[in-house]
Amino acid sequence: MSAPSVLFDAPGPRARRRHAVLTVIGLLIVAGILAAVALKFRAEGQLESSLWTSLVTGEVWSFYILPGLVKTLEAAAISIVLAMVFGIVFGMGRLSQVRVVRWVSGVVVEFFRAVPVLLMMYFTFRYYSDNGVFRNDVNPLAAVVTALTLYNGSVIAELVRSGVYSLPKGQKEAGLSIGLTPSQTLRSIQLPQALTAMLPALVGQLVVILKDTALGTAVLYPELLQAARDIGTSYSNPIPAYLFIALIFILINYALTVVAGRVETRLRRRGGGPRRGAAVTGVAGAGTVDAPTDGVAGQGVYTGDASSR
Amino acid sequence: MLDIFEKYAVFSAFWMTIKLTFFSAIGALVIGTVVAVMRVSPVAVLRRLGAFYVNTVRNTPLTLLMFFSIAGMYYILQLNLAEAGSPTELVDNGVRWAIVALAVYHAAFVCEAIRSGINTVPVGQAEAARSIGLTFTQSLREVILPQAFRGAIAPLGSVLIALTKNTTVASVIGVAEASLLMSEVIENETASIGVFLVFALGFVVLTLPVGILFTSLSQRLAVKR
Amino acid sequence: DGSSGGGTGAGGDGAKALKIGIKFDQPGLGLKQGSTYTGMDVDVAKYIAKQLGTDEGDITWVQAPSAQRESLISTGQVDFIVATYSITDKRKESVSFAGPYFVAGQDLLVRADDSSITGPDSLNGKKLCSVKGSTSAQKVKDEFANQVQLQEFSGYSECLPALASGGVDALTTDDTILAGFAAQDANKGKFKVVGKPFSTEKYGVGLKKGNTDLCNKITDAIKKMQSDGSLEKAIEANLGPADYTPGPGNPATPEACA
Amino acid sequence: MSETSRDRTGDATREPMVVIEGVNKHFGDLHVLRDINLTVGRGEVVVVLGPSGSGKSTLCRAINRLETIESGTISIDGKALPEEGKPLAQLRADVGMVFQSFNLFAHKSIRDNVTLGPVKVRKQKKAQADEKATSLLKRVGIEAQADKYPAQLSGGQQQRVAIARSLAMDPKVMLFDEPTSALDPEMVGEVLDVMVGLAKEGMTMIVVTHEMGFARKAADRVVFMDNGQIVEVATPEEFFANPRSERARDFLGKILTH
Amino acid sequence: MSETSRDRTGDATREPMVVIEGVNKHFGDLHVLRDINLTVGRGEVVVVLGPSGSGKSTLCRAINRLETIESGTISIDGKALPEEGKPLAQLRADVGMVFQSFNLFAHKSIRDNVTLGPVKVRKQKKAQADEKATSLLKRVGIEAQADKYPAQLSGGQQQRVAIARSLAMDPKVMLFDEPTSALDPEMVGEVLDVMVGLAKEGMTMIVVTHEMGFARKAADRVVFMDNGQIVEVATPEEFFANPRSERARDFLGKILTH
Ligand SMILES: Nc1ncnc2c1ncn2[C@@H]1O[C@H](COP(=O)(O)OP(=O)(O)OP(=O)(O)O)[C@@H](O)[C@H]1O
Ligand SMILES: Nc1ncnc2c1ncn2[C@@H]1O[C@H](COP(=O)(O)OP(=O)(O)OP(=O)(O)O)[C@@H](O)[C@H]1O
Ligand SMILES: [Mg+2]
Ligand SMILES: [Mg+2]
Repeated sequence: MSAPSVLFDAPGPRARRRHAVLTVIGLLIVAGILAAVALKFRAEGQLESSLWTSLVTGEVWSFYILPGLVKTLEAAAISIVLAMVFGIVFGMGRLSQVRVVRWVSGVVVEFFRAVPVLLMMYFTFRYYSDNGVFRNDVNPLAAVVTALTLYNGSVIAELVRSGVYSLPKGQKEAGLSIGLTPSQTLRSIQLPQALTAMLPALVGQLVVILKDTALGTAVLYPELLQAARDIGTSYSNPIPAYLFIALIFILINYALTVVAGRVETRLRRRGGGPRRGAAVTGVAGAGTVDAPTDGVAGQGVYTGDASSR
Repeated sequence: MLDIFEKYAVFSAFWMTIKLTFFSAIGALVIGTVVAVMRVSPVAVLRRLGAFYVNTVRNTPLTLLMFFSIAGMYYILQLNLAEAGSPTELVDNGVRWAIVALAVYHAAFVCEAIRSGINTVPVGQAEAARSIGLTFTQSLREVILPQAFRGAIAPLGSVLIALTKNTTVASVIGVAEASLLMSEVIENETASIGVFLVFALGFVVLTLPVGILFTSLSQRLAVKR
Repeated sequence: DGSSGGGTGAGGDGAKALKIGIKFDQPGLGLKQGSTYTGMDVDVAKYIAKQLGTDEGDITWVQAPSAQRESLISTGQVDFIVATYSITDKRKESVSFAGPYFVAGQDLLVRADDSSITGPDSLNGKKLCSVKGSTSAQKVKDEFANQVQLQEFSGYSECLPALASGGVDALTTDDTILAGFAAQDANKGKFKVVGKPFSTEKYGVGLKKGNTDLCNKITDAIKKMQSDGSLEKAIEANLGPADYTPGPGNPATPEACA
Repeated sequence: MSETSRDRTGDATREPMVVIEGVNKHFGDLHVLRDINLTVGRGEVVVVLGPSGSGKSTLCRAINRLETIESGTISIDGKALPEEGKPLAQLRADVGMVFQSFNLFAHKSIRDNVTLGPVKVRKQKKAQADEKATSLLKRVGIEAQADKYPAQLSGGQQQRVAIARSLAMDPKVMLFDEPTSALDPEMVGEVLDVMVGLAKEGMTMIVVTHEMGFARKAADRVVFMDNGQIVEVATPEEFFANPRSERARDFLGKILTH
Repeated sequence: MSETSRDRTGDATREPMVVIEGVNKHFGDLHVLRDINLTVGRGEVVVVLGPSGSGKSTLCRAINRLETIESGTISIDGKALPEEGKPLAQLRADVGMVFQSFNLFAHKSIRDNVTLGPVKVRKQKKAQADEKATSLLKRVGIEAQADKYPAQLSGGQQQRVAIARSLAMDPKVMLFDEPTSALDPEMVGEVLDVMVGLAKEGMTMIVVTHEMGFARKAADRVVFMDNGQIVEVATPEEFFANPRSERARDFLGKILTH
């Protein structure tokens, strides 16, 4: 609250009273909705304790939830590593001095950013199965990883590119002016800073990937969502099972989001933050200083987050 | 590869994709704006609720939301969005609840896009507005919102593109859109690259103009600082 | 007797280990619950394995989703499949079948207190649930009741709450699968299988095309299972709680291996 | 402390316009305004000096409640600063403020920047406000640019527009927070000239600046702040010739040597 | 024109270090450098003055080819400026550059900022480079901060690090582009002191600045640019006392009055 708000003046006593009233109203509305839903759920028998207690048995955890979680994390981990590689390769490709490389990278990245992940997953799965590309039990994982890698790799490629672009121009020039060659400058000055600037967005992208592994149920990949379906089948409690798995997804992803935020503030404190000098140069300065970090993070927010499912 | 156009209703599947996109975009815009207002309001509880909405929805797989929407809302809570007893009750509910799920989900991103639009407005603009004596509503209307809106165009464009692609998730509850058709086609035929390209390019064709339009709009309307 | 064992598709040099494909997600037929596998198909598979000289502990259970069954067999990732695998001419082109060991039929699952649905032709104006990409719902619509409404989900289990709440009126697929769901503890007394199957699904054991040796052994095993009453017991144990009785055609008569 | 209390007497011949009494403010743990007392008379020009972070901007912003204060009172022309709503807006309309970074409304033309306040706050007719805007823009030397947008003007021009925008409200007092430190050196002069002109015409002004020339030429009093306190209040002649405090001497030493 | 050709003769006693001949440059339609001729001798300190947009930065940047030129030649210590690749990098290593906005490498500690060039470009041992960095940082008065990151330093400190970073390369000539105009006034002095020290030690320097005090104290010659041209070249005494051109008089009038 100490940061000045664009929208609101510091509240006076009347404003504070109004806020208190709104607070109460807001809470009442929420409580009302929750109560209505709970009542209806109870009427439908979805709140019967037996449906829920089975979710906290050791059996469900050791046979469904944990294995599903492992599969989810496995697919996510492989995908993020491959996507990083893909992203850095094509991101650098888009920054290349060679026009053809730039052009090809551009088309690849734009194409895979435009194609829905689910569509890609359906296709790669069938393609791998029909052509026996991998072992059958690997095909679903392969399809999930392929689709996630191509899509998120393309997003990361854009992050790399915009990360490098968003650095103050002076960083490159300072590198050149102490006698580094352009490629040395890219490697030891621009890329490290772009990667650190990207880091929060990258962690954010991890959330996207983790969430998108859930699409893997469509190709029978036994991840968390599939685990929820299996629990629902075995214990006849699909709705509680899905709600419970949703909670797990939310907690994990939220934790990652928090990590991303921490990373960001940490980085800001150390380096990326607005520099005193630049701020003094005035209006133009004030705008451009925030742009680098906001640029990347912002990019992350909407390309990353929104394109997620 | 082209015979799939004769054998399957490719265009009507994409028409469903377009309808899903259109209506859920409107829904997402409405809900997202409300949540954004909550998130930037001076009332702590509303801000928290808004943040809770965004954090919850954004971190839930859309597949799950899609399922909750039809199974939880329609089948358990029995909120019927179509005419009861009509011969298309199920299909209509499927489509409409898919739209609701898509709208609810993307509202979280719309909210963040709007917030980032507001963040593009330097605090100095608001302070200047206050310092010449504009009231809260006046400074909002005359100074802040016109600039915030322009700053939000580009991120909103990204959300719309994501939304278009995410309509494919409606296939998990059996809504007959493009990706469901593709999965049917490759089930019946073989998984040829050609079939994939037809559908993939369909999405490129849908999203490309949106991207170009929003980029040029945001550049044309950009507030020069 | 079965000590020679090794009729495995892959190598067959006396190895007793077997890889068998089953469904993992169909109660009463093939269900993985933690590390245990239950269901009629599982029992059939175990019996066959025993006849082939393989102990239960030497069986590796492999998930065999419908769409992947042929390629699991052709690539040798399983020795055979027992997974509600209907014998059809089209499938015979790429795999060999032993059996049938059971004849199922497409049927309807309805609420226990619902007497308005007596068969597929009473479905007009009703709501029917099935899984995405399955042909059974389409068949009802095309052949019996063109005014039926369809809800498709990714799995059968998601249909059940909808059926229970009255959101849909019936669930359709093989009667065995329906009986499996109805027999689950949590569902007991809530649903009933209508009991008028309107198709014939001959469940066979799928194996590598042309492996007549293994086919014959499995056929023998199936016959033995029928004759010593084990099959009947397996059906009763797994599907019985839903008051399910096998439809016409049972006990099935295994065909000769081609 | 003795200096600050001395100030209260101020210039006895002037009616007080801005009265600041016992004002305190923290940012978190940082005590940025420590028991500030200052009275600025009608028509008086007060220049506030001090090192970076000493609280000059905060003081300036507190005067039209862009920053809230924790204790003490601020009154303008005899009326205490309202806490919110319409009365606060009305008061702010009477207090002009010029920022370091100009803060012209980026999406409005120069003319509209100047007429917005008069039309929306003072409820003037658009035509009348336009006329006045033209004369004010002429006065600050940029009538030719009236239809351009802020981004098309140089910094010096923008700052002069910002002054015209404040003047359009006929303010009782004007606050300047480092109005020239974001400007290229050649443009500093043009802005200071306008400010000197205002001072000569009897505007009450509180000016935070590092431009010693302006302080010497136009200030009635110089207020030196350090570490959230008013350390010294003096006439410009006294202050520059013979600063009483060590800190002021040190500060002047740094600023004036080059 | 007459002035610019006069300059060529420069200070006859000095060996030429930077020779700029007939240089032209456009940005789009804008002719930002118009036929520039200038020779800077070894050990000479040249201050470049001129209004905003007159091309001072562009000239400065052209000297180490951060901007390309369209016609004319620039040579440093007798060697023409290479166009690209390793030779260009090598040349840039010999030309120190200090920017208005410091441009320290934000992701590296102060020490690493200073040692990066020596290690990567001059191929010095890390230990040796560290030692030198320590002595340079001591010289500019910030040895205590060596392990901090740029963002943790004040502007004045950052700019002194930037100077140390350039000095670590043992440059033949140093370019300064408004090194103090992004600084708070109290910090300007500390940076100028370092620069005056460098000038005294005989470093060849080209300094774009608005600090007239520095020009008077340390410059051998003042170059006045306007509108892309060199309008006047003179000693500081001559220039400030009696500028020959109307434009320079006008400019000085604006800068010096306040
Ligand atoms: N919104 C804020 N939140 C937290 N601290 C703040 C805030 N605004 C200012 N400060 C701190 O309060 C102190 C006083 O700030 P202020 O801007 O009033 O100083 P100043 O004298 O105007 O300095 P300058 O010459 O740099 O403008 C500084 O240490 C500053 O960092
Ligand atoms: N990259 C660029 N593209 C287009 N125009 C440019 C570019 N860089 C500079 N200019 C223009 O060239 C002209 C000269 O710029 P330059 O930065 O050399 O001026 P300067 O004398 O250094 O001014 P200042 O004192 O403001 O730094 C200006 O009109 C500027 O707007
Ligand atoms: Mg300040
Ligand atoms: Mg410049």
